[in-house]
Amino acid sequence: MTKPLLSVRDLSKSYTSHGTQLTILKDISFEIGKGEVVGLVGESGSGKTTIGRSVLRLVEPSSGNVRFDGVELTGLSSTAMRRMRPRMQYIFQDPFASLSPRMTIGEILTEGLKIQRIGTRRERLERARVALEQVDLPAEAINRYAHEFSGGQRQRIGIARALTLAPELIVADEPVSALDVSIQAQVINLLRDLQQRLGLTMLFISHDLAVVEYICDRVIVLYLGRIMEIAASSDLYARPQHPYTRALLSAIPSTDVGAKRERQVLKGEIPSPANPPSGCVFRTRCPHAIEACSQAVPELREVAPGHLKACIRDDIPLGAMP
Amino acid sequence: MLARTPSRSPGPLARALDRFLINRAAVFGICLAVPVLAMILTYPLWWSFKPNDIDLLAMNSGPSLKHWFGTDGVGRDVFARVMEGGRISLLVAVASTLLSAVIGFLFGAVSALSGRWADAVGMRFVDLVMTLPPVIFLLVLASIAGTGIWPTVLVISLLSWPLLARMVRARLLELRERDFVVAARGMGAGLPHLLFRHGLPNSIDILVVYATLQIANAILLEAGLSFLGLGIAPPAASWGNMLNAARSTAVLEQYPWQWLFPGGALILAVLAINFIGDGLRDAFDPRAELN
Amino acid sequence: ATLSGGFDVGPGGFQGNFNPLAATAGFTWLSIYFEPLVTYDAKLQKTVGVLASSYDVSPDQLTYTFKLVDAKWHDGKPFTAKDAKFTMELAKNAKTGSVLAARLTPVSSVEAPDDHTLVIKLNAPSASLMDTLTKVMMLPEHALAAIPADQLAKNAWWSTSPIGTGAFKFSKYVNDQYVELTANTDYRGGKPALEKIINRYFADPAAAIAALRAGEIQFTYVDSNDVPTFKDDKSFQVIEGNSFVVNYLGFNHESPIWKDLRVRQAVMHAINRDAIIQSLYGGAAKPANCAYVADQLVPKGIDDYAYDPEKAKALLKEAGWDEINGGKPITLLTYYTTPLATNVLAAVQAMLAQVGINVVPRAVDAPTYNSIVLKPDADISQFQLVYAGLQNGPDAGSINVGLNEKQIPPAGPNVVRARMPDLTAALDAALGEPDAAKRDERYQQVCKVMNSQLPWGTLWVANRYGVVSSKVKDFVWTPAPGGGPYQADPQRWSIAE
Amino acid sequence: MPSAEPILAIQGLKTIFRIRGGDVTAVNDVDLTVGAGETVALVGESGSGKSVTSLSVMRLLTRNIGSIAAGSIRLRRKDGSGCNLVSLTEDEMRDIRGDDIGMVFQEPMSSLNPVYTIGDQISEPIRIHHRASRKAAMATAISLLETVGIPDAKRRARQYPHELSGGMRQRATIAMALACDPTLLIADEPTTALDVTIQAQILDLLMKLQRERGMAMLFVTHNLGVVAQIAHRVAVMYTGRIVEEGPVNEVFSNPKHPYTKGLLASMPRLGDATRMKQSGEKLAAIPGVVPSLMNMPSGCTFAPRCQFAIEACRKAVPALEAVGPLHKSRCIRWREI
Amino acid sequence: MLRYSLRRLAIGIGMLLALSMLIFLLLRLTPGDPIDAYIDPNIPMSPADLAELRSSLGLDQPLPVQYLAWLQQALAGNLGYSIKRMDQPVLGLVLSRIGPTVLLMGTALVISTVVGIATGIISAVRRNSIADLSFSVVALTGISSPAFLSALIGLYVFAVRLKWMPSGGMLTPGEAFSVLDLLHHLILPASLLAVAQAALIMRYMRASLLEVLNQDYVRTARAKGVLEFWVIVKHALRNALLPVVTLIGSTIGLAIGGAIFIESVFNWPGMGLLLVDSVETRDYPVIMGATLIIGACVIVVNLLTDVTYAVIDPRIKVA
Ligand SMILES: Nc1ncnc2c1ncn2[C@@H]1O[C@H](COP(=O)(O)OP(=O)(O)OP(=O)(O)O)[C@@H](O)[C@H]1O
Ligand SMILES: Nc1ncnc2c1ncn2[C@@H]1O[C@H](COP(=O)(O)OP(=O)(O)OP(=O)(O)O)[C@@H](O)[C@H]1O
Ligand SMILES: [Mg+2]
Ligand SMILES: [Mg+2]
Repeated sequence: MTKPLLSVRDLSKSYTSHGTQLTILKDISFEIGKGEVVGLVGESGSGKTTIGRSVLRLVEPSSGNVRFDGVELTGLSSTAMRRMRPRMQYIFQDPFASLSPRMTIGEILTEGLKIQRIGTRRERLERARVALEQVDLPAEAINRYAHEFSGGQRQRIGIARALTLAPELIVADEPVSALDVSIQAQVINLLRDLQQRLGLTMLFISHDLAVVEYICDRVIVLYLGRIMEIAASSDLYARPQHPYTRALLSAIPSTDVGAKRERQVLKGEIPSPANPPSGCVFRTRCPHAIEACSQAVPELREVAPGHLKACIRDDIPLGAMP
Repeated sequence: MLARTPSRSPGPLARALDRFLINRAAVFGICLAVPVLAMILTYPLWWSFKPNDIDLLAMNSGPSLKHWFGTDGVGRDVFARVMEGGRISLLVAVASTLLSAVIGFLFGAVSALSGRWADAVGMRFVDLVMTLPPVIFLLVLASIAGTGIWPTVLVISLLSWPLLARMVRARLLELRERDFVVAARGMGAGLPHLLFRHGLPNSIDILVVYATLQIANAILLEAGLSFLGLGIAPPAASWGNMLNAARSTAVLEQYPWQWLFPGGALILAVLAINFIGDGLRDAFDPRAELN
Repeated sequence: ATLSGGFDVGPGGFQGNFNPLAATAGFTWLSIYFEPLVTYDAKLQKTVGVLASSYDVSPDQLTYTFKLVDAKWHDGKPFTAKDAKFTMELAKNAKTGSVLAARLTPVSSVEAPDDHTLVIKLNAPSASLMDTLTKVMMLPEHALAAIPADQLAKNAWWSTSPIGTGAFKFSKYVNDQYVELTANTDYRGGKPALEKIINRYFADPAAAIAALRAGEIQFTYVDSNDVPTFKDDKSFQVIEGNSFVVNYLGFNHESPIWKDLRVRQAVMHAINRDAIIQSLYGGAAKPANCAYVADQLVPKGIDDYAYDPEKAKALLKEAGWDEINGGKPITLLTYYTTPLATNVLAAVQAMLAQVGINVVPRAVDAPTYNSIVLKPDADISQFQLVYAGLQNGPDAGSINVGLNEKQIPPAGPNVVRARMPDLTAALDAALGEPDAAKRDERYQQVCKVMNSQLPWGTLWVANRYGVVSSKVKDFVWTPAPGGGPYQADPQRWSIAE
Repeated sequence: MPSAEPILAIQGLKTIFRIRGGDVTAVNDVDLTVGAGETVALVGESGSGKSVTSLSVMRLLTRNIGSIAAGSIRLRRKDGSGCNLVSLTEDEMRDIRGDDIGMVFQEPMSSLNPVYTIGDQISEPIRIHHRASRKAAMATAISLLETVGIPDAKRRARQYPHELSGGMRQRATIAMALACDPTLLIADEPTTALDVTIQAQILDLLMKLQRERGMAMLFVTHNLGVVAQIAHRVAVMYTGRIVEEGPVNEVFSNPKHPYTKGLLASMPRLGDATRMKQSGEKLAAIPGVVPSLMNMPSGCTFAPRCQFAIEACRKAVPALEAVGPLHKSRCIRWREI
Repeated sequence: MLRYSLRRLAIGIGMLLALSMLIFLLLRLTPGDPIDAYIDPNIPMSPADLAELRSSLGLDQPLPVQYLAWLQQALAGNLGYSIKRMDQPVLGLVLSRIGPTVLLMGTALVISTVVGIATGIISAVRRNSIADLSFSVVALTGISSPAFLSALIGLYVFAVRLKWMPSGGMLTPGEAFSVLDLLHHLILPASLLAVAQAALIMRYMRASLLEVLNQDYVRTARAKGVLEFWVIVKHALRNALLPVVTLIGSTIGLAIGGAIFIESVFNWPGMGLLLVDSVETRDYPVIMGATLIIGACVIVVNLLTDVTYAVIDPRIKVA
């Protein structure tokens, strides 16, 4: 890995609601190298979006810091931050909510350039056209409104919007979760294509491990705001170390009707961030939990080169994983 | 789908208009409002009496070919006064609506889009104004401002804006978290951009509906103020102060044309505007977008 | 039987006011259960005794001696000269909230040599003392003596258990709805024919008229434009009377635009008062060419300022009106907000516009009006002209306060700031005239000066109306300013079943 | 396995919506049977008419807007009698809803009434159909909650929907659908809104309940993986028509319609990615978008996206042909696939 | 719950304080003071007497001193005496008006709530039917008519002409109190007042019910075989009631201030008339006291509305 483009250190985030403290993120640290695609997976409510937005300072972290290309983002003044913004962009999950219903596609695509006062009106429109081309949409889309497009097309527009500012880092927050399978594949292909062509660095958020595998070089597994495991994707899918990762993998239903796998169904549900379990937060659902798990928070440690996990047990057999 | 129409396609406003036009009640409202408005605006061109010309010899005469709506207690032509009163009532209504819309929108939008402190202080202030008993507020404001068109406009505006501010704030608080606004923030948008590029277009339905219904409301408020001897002072005509004449039993009973016509005009206008407002509300209903 | 009425509707009324010391109106009602020493007769022409059977005035006009009648308070205690002295002293004391204090300043002492004699001594002769005394309602010393003067006005006695000497006793006040009086069977003037009198409160004169027509009340004041509704109705009787209020256009004499007498004359000539009186007042007003309309006060041969717009225009031209003001709007301030006044001002505005005087009426509520016009350094632009009314009787001297140079604010309510030495001299002479017989002549002089110098553009004295059900007999009502008091003999009122 | 006489037999079902600008046919010529003890999955992309089909069975289409235009829906009731749901009166239909047919909806949050407790809502159908007392119904409701795996059922029954997590709510709606022991359970995307781990739990639960009670189950989903796991037979829908139908393993291992084939190919598969990344291979996406109901292409509606399409495809709507003993496909070129 | 109530209470007190300051300021900005209202030019008072009167009312003090003096008294529970009716303490005066106001407004509100909700339900369920259409037209006409005009016409028709109802007031003067008499006086103004309110409630009810009828849980209820009547009454209505409760809550809040037009036309001794009267006479203590008391009522009503919310909708926690 070269010098990291993004490095996140001890990021924590908590909210107070109705007088109770909700710890959404706790001591999150990771790095993303230039040109690297890192996946972030976890169940709903595990804090994926919060990480993604904290990285771009769309949410103010409670503590910890985020460095982008050597610049400390946390604590940057709002004007300085505004200057940094074009270099990092966000792609949203919901293709319906992420495009203003009251703007034409042209206006949506040139909005960022306008905010940043880049180019003349003409030049901005030209860049919008280029962006549309990049996502395989016809140029005449520029005068239409978002509601005239299907979900997949809208998601492409969202991607094009992120591209107009020529960012170095893209945070893609579940960009394909809302799409139908047939469309999902189109968008995954497009994203991978663009990433390779433009050399983008990307934080790719998803709850679907199968999708993440297609795009990412490395994967971070999140549970209740804590990192459970980080590994290169080839490594992770072949040799998942953390019981949670294994459970996630085994829960994905497969279309291979014949090869019925032995599944390991997790019991219970993700606990509330208002009162997380002591020690390892996963222990309440972990089939391998032992007494010691409730004692101390397991630290994230390297178990193989580039493979980190937060589990005190190393003795769990790989078992029936695929 | 994309090949359907090469030209610029209808925007959200155009689609709202489409939906508006198939609403029969709303179109009926328009059909009611447009001729009335045209008459009110053009009456000096084709009506020979002036609203303030008195004729003590022809006072309290009933409707006739000469005076369509009869004459009032000093022999002024009621038709001319209804028209002139319409001008003033509508002017007051439109101006106060605009003023309160501007105040309400800016207050609500800035509250929602700037920091938590500004929001808290702003909303407490709105609460305060809304806790103030409206009767007192109205009376006191009116005695401070005095009578006449602009004081009345001011009084009505000051009374009406907090409601809009709340609605706009609620809408924008929700909007603030919407992805496309987060996207704009992510591209470095500041308050003015959010306010006018996102806040305004996305409150347009609230504003339009508020505006129409508020115009109706303001006409009624003006009438009420004039009834209390505030508002538009005679001899200037307004629907409200013309109706004030109905207080006198003699007028109520013996010269009904002196209040029936302004009353009818007022109810008709408010009704038409309410119909239109309703139509607009339906037309802008976000759920309608789904179909 | 019970008589219900809107006794406090209209200009003479003052709802919820039970304290005669602080009352500026409402005497129609108060004098049904309180009584003064003297009062006006029902025509408001002379004073007659009520609790005083007779009175003497010393030749130097400085000592008034009243003989008091045998009367009893409603609680059975006798009314004595001590009570009268007590009352006079309360009325003289501004701390009690008495509005009469200023008018009683000439009184130097009040004595009660015996139970039936009251002696009032003055510093200087006062022509208006008797008028003032009609408003001093006698109060029982035994009920009020214990209350400190400055607490008196706030005491609940007035609205819960007041006692007077009148034909009816206060029995009940239902907050803001009505007051009920019951017959005082021991009344010295005889047992009242009615059992009860109820005064209902109406916020809006129209509501009173509705109640009257619905048969719920038998009497109320009505505006003159409501009179036609009742004129031909057999079941009602319309009572007509002089309002004793002269309506005028008051020129603000501090404003340069009225400096020239010709301009003021032009205003008079421009207004067709007869037409307004005929059409708007239905004939129920007398044009006034000075403050007075009573025959004995108006001298022969004064200018009647006939309606003559051409003359008005000519006068304006002579005066150079175009230079003085021209078509610039002139604020015409008024506190009259009745529909009738609104119409009158519309007519006045239209008539003045015809000769080139552009007035813009502005009606405000009374406190606003007062705060504008009574301010010592008033802003001229806010009231170059006022439309107002001032009492011109029954005491002809009432008019003094509005015209005498000594009454210019803050000293008094000479709101037009008339600084006319002739007028002031005439007024002072009239007020200081000890001889009642010569007084009329003096007031004729006042009238003459007013007529020629036009401190005001006097308009008219309107009539006022009450409507009473035809079933009511022997009912006396006089539209006196402030509601009286006057001799009404409520003990004689009756209702035919 | 499936018994001879089906519980549900839909024939030639056509459902239309009257919207501004004319009628649209949301479900067209659908034939479907579900036998006792059988799970049939209805799959298809969003808007393909899956929900409309299940709502047509329940006769719960939005009044004045949606209506069944043709076809019959035969149901074998608990007492063994049969009836055609299409011709029943509203009153008769109400007897069947919640009693003979239970239904689970997609959104566990919005399909529970926020102002009543879970227990109240589950006991409601029992009180309606079994005329049970409030107390008895509540006791049944609590035991149902236990059946669907909610611990501490007594307490949970007194809670409101918002106090429960998504998975728990979905269990509650399942309990509600099962309250009167229906012969047919219709589950409309019951797991789509849930996390994979919770989805796995719910699927296990449904399979277990279905086995225990011998119900027929119509399972609507768009997730092919879920189909593979839960269903015996599968029907694939596209633009309101069933385009392929057959036993799950046969359809998945040997799809006879280009759409089914495309769907299967575009699913990301665990473990494939690393290989594909290395070889630079892409996911096999189906090009284009699903046409809107308002302007449907003539002929086979999949033709514009189909790599096998020929002229004939655009002429007429292909018939649902038998391509195997139990396997049908609506493609004229199924032999070449 | 307790902490919540205490917090609301604290906010409420702060609000009242700010309210009194605001109204105090506004009053000083109005032209004319109580003395100006008191003066009768026909009965001139000497400048000395006027000054005496002014100082006895404390009007000669600097503004902050006046306000603090008022506040100090108010905190001790003494709202002073009316200036116009000197013998009446403000508290008693205002409280004596609240009864009639609540009676009138409460009756109107009950009528309008019942009528509004009922017609709203019918309109929503039978959407676009003749009934819906006619309710809507009637409602809109009700909303579009100025209150004083309908009051005048109502008074004229029912009291003056038909003589069915008394022309005004709250009780027949001079007669012993009877509930029947009260109702007789009450029914006409209350009904007239209810028309516009009912119209508004009906429209809110209709819109809100239409929205709720589209919700998934209504479909769920139908899928359970619930009778259509109960689907609407049990499942839809309670959810649809929330916006209506807000509306009713704000109506109650406004209602305490009285209805000037109806009160003045029907001569109802309510708060509205008192306020008009006190503003006209610049009766500062009454205006201040009334504002304070009405404000407190509004704050309490708002709190109650929130509590009602929580009762209707368990998702809303009052904590
Ligand atoms: N503004 C907020 N106030 C309080 N809690 C919040 C706020 N925003 C997010 N949360 C909570 O933070 C937690 C994590 O939210 P986040 O959106 O980051 O999760 P996620 O992993 O993206 O989930 P999903 O897959 O559902 O998108 C959730 O429990 C959520 O309820
Ligand atoms: N109430 C309605 N009014 C008009 N059209 C409707 C209505 N309900 C459904 N439709 C139309 O019917 C078609 C089929 O919808 P349906 O809900 O059955 O799709 P689905 O397959 O269940 O999709 P999803 O996976 O999104 O639930 C859609 O095109 C939809 O627009
Ligand atoms: Mg998320
Ligand atoms: Mg569906």
